[in-house]
Amino acid sequence: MPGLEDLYREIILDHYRAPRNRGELPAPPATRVEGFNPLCGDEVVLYLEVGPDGTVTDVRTAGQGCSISQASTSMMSAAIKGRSVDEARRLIRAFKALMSIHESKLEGGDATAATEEALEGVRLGDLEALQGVVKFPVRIKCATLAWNTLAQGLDEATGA
Amino acid sequence: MPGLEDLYREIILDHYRAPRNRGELPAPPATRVEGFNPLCGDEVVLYLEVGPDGTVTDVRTAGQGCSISQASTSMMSAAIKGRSVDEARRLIRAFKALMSIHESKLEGGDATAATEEALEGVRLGDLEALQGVVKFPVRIKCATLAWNTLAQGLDEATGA
Amino acid sequence: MALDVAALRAQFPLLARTVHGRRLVYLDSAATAQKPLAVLDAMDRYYRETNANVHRGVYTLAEEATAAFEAGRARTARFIGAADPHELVFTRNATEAINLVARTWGAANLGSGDVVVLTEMEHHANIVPWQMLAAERGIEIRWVPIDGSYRLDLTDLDTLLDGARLFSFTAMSNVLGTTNDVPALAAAARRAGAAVLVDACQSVAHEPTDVSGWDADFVAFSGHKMVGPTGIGGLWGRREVLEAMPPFLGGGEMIRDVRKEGFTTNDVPWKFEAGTPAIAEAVGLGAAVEWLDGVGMAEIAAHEARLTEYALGALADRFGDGITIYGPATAEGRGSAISFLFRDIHAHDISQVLDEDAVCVRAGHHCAKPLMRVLGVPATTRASLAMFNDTDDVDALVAALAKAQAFFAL
Amino acid sequence: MALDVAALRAQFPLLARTVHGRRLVYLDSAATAQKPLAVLDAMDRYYRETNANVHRGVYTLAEEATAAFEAGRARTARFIGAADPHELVFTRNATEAINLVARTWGAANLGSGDVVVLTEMEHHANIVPWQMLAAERGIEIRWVPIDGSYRLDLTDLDTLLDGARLFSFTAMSNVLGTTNDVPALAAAARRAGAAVLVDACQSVAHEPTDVSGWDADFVAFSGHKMVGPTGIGGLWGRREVLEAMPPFLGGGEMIRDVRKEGFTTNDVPWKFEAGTPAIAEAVGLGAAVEWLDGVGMAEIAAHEARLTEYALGALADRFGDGITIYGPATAEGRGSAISFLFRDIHAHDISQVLDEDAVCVRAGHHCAKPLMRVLGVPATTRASLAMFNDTDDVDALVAALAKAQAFFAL
Ligand SMILES: Cc1ncc(COP(=O)(O)O)c(C=O)c1O
Ligand SMILES: Cc1ncc(COP(=O)(O)O)c(C=O)c1O
Repeated sequence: MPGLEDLYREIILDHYRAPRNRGELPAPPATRVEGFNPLCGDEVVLYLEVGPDGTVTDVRTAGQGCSISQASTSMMSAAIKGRSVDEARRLIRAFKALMSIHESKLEGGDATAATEEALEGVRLGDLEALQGVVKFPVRIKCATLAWNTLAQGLDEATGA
Repeated sequence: MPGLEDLYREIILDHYRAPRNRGELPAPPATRVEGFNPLCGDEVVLYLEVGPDGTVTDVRTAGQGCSISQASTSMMSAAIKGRSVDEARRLIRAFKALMSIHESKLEGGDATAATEEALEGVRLGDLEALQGVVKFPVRIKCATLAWNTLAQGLDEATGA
Repeated sequence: MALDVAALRAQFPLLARTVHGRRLVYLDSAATAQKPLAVLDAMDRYYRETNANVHRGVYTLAEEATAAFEAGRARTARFIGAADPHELVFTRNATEAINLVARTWGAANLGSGDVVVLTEMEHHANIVPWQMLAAERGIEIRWVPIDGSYRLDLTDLDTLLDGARLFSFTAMSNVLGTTNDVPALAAAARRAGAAVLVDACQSVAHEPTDVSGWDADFVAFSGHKMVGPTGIGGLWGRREVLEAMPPFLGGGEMIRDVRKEGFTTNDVPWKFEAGTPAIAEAVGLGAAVEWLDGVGMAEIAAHEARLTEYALGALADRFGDGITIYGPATAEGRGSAISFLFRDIHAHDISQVLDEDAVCVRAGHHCAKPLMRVLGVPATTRASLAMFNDTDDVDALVAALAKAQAFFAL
Repeated sequence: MALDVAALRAQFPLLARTVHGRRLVYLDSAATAQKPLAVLDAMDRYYRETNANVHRGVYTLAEEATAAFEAGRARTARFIGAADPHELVFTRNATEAINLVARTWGAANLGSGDVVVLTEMEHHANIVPWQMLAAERGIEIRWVPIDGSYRLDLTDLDTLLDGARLFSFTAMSNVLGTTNDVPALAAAARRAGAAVLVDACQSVAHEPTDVSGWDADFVAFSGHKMVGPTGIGGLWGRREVLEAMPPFLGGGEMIRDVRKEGFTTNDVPWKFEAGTPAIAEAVGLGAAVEWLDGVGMAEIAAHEARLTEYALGALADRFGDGITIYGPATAEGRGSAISFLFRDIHAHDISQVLDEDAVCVRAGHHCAKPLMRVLGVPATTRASLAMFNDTDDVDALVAALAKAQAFFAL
């Protein structure tokens, strides 16, 4: 039986209590994008600044939600700042792969080999602390909200 | 347990095999009215001729249906021909009262004192043979179809 | 007479289960009710002994199935105080009931610029159907605001209702717990010439209902919130109003005749029940209201009021300013749904920690996002009580909240 | 491998009951199926152990309920050969599934003069929703006729489909028993640029279904006809088609965000599932398809084909010209629904007399009045077979018909 300490690792609570990169950026030039969790009402607002060389030069986050969605947003912002858009996309894939095995279980899908592949060769670092979330399937959407929103934001920022 | 002989009295089968007043009347001057049982597809077509003194001077019936709906139509036509519209209406009320106790049971309604009242002082004669139908609630609508159609026809014929 | 809560509890098989090795403390009856054995047995028995399609077969089994289905309708109609069982249309849930009105009565009566009045405390089920009509037909929606004591602010009610075609409001808020004065609101609507829809989804399981005394045109509710099964709900409508409405969905059962050229409709309520209905569920709903009446709705209301009073007191005593309750501060004029903010801890996190103690509460927007925005909060935690809850359950809630406070060290 | 019919029968509690003191001979599975114990137990267990509202709660019980509900969806999607469980929308029944398409896809894609092609053998569920659109929006309905062997007459199919937006047809007629060649009809529709809706209500319980192989856009079916509970059905749709469709009913669950000014919609399939869904029923449907797969759909189809062949032979042998069967004369290319006229005796009267011998058959228009008019009969008697029927049941039918003949002395 998973316990609370699986979910609420110290590093998560730290990001929750002291979120990184909170704030706004003038948009435009920055890209502003919103994400909602329709079932619980969590909201994430991201401001992304992507340089001409395809680097995520700045990130700011706003919105409200539970510790998991807030910590995930904060950790995501720290992880992608200064990375290239391609690296950020690889991170999204890897993070969602980490979550999807169990999310798809809740929604009746099948985990696939593609999941394993997406995780290969990507260093998640601190983000791995969020892995405990998969033991609480309902909370997975809290953790992935920021990442889905980021995916949308990167598409918009790069005109994809 | 009600048996088939409760439902299919000899007089009913007789009316079924040899229906009275089958045919059509030119409409206008006669009133033509159709009735449907939406659940089983039985159809009754009535042609009514009402004289200036309020007497049902002629009746013809067409349509198709089971033995009960056909017999009921035939017996109804015989019963009202030559009667006044008022008498016919009283007969409708009495006949429906006879049926309604059980029909309302099937549909969850309550039998009321009004039912008893409607039956008082009306001679149903042969029509009483249809009383066995109440033991087969699903068939009650077969028996009442002609009468509901008649009610509508009388309203139309008298401009009520 | 006080309820014998222990005896009631024993009738709910699910309450015997444990979570994480602990006794289940179910405080989410406002989301869905647990089911007494009588309801489960009625449905099981239906499937084992009577199952057949209804309204169509001549054989004994079909006749019995039809009688059981229609008896479920009649019993439910009686429970809500309907004069005539044929004024009760079966739907999947309250949501479908309200959509039915929007799509049929609304289609016939609402055009561009026509006004529908809602309140700020409505559930999405009583908002989105009207927003869909607003987008399609250009109707206007007006909102009766709430005041600082979490009740409807009726100051400008007559102005809001002026020229309105419909006033659609909840009898009891699923977030605030607030009960509204249905007859008074209906009377105000009548004075303005507006039709009245009452969302009785919450109230119907918690206090006696008498639709005949409400002077409403429509009343919507869900079976699963009133100890009945999922998959069934009801729309009560005044007969002449239902009769004047165009049909909702098309198919079997709702027709009188079908030709290639077109169709004619059946009588109410079947006109609004296209296809094979939720038969076993109608039987289960009948058993549910039978069970509720057996316990006594007045007794249930009194028990829940006492327990709500106890809970409001216990929460305030233990946490003081640490807890903010969104809803009337006493059990007067409110149901048993208690929504709150606790410290700075997000509702999801509270619910997660409470679950360790098998305390089941709802966290989120409770399908009332416009209300949440009015309240200025993204989410609340909601504990809601039913006839089988007791002070032990409330004490378990308080204790678990104290643990959450410690866990998040706030 | 032949089915062990006795062992199957033993799993259906209802088949153990008697009517008028006689063994029940249930020959009305085309109207609604009986339910095996596995299905009843799954629902009962859900209510006793897991019941909570879905998609909303954080606590363990709610998580388990959500998982059970979505597992029912995934299991059912697999049963019909869907590639993705999210392509399966839960509805109340097949009727609602077809109405959903008419009201959403239809609203977005069908305007005045647009053509929808149906067949003469459709159930009202696949007629009336289109007639409603014809009345509201002026769409045109064309009918593929049937031929003298009770099959679709495809001579003019391409002409009928010319310029059509949608071809909506049944995979198996509930009156004639006729099975249609779904891939071929879908291909013809594709050539004409028309979308495809398959009413699989009858076929899905009687033969293997593989929606991925059909090249359809939509497939509709009902749980209660496939040994599942009442109150639930399904609409399968191709994902990109579902995603492009406007929502159906409005309320909780189907939204992403709601503000006073308007709402945005959730992802498919939840976008089409407003309000609390039929949760226990989804669990029951999952158990039903699990049970069907356990028996084996190919084995069921083979058993029913053999029994249909036997029945057609037995009726012809015993009654010769006295019986007229409306449907293909051999078991080739047909399901197990056998509709007939017997002597001059009206179907209701036959069914009534058969009921004395506990033989349950349907009598009437079978919700296919346009077809009845084409056949030139007001009503037929229909016997329909399922996996638990055997030759004894057919013999009982023949014997009871002989009694009816004697009773009416014809
Ligand atoms: C071919 C066909 N389509 C549609 C339906 C409608 O099914 P339901 O009443 O479950 O919606 C039926 C059932 O009678 C049917 O046989
Ligand atoms: C006040 C109110 N209205 C409507 C609904 C919708 O009920 P359902 O989801 O059963 O359709 C609910 C249930 O959450 C409610 O609390």
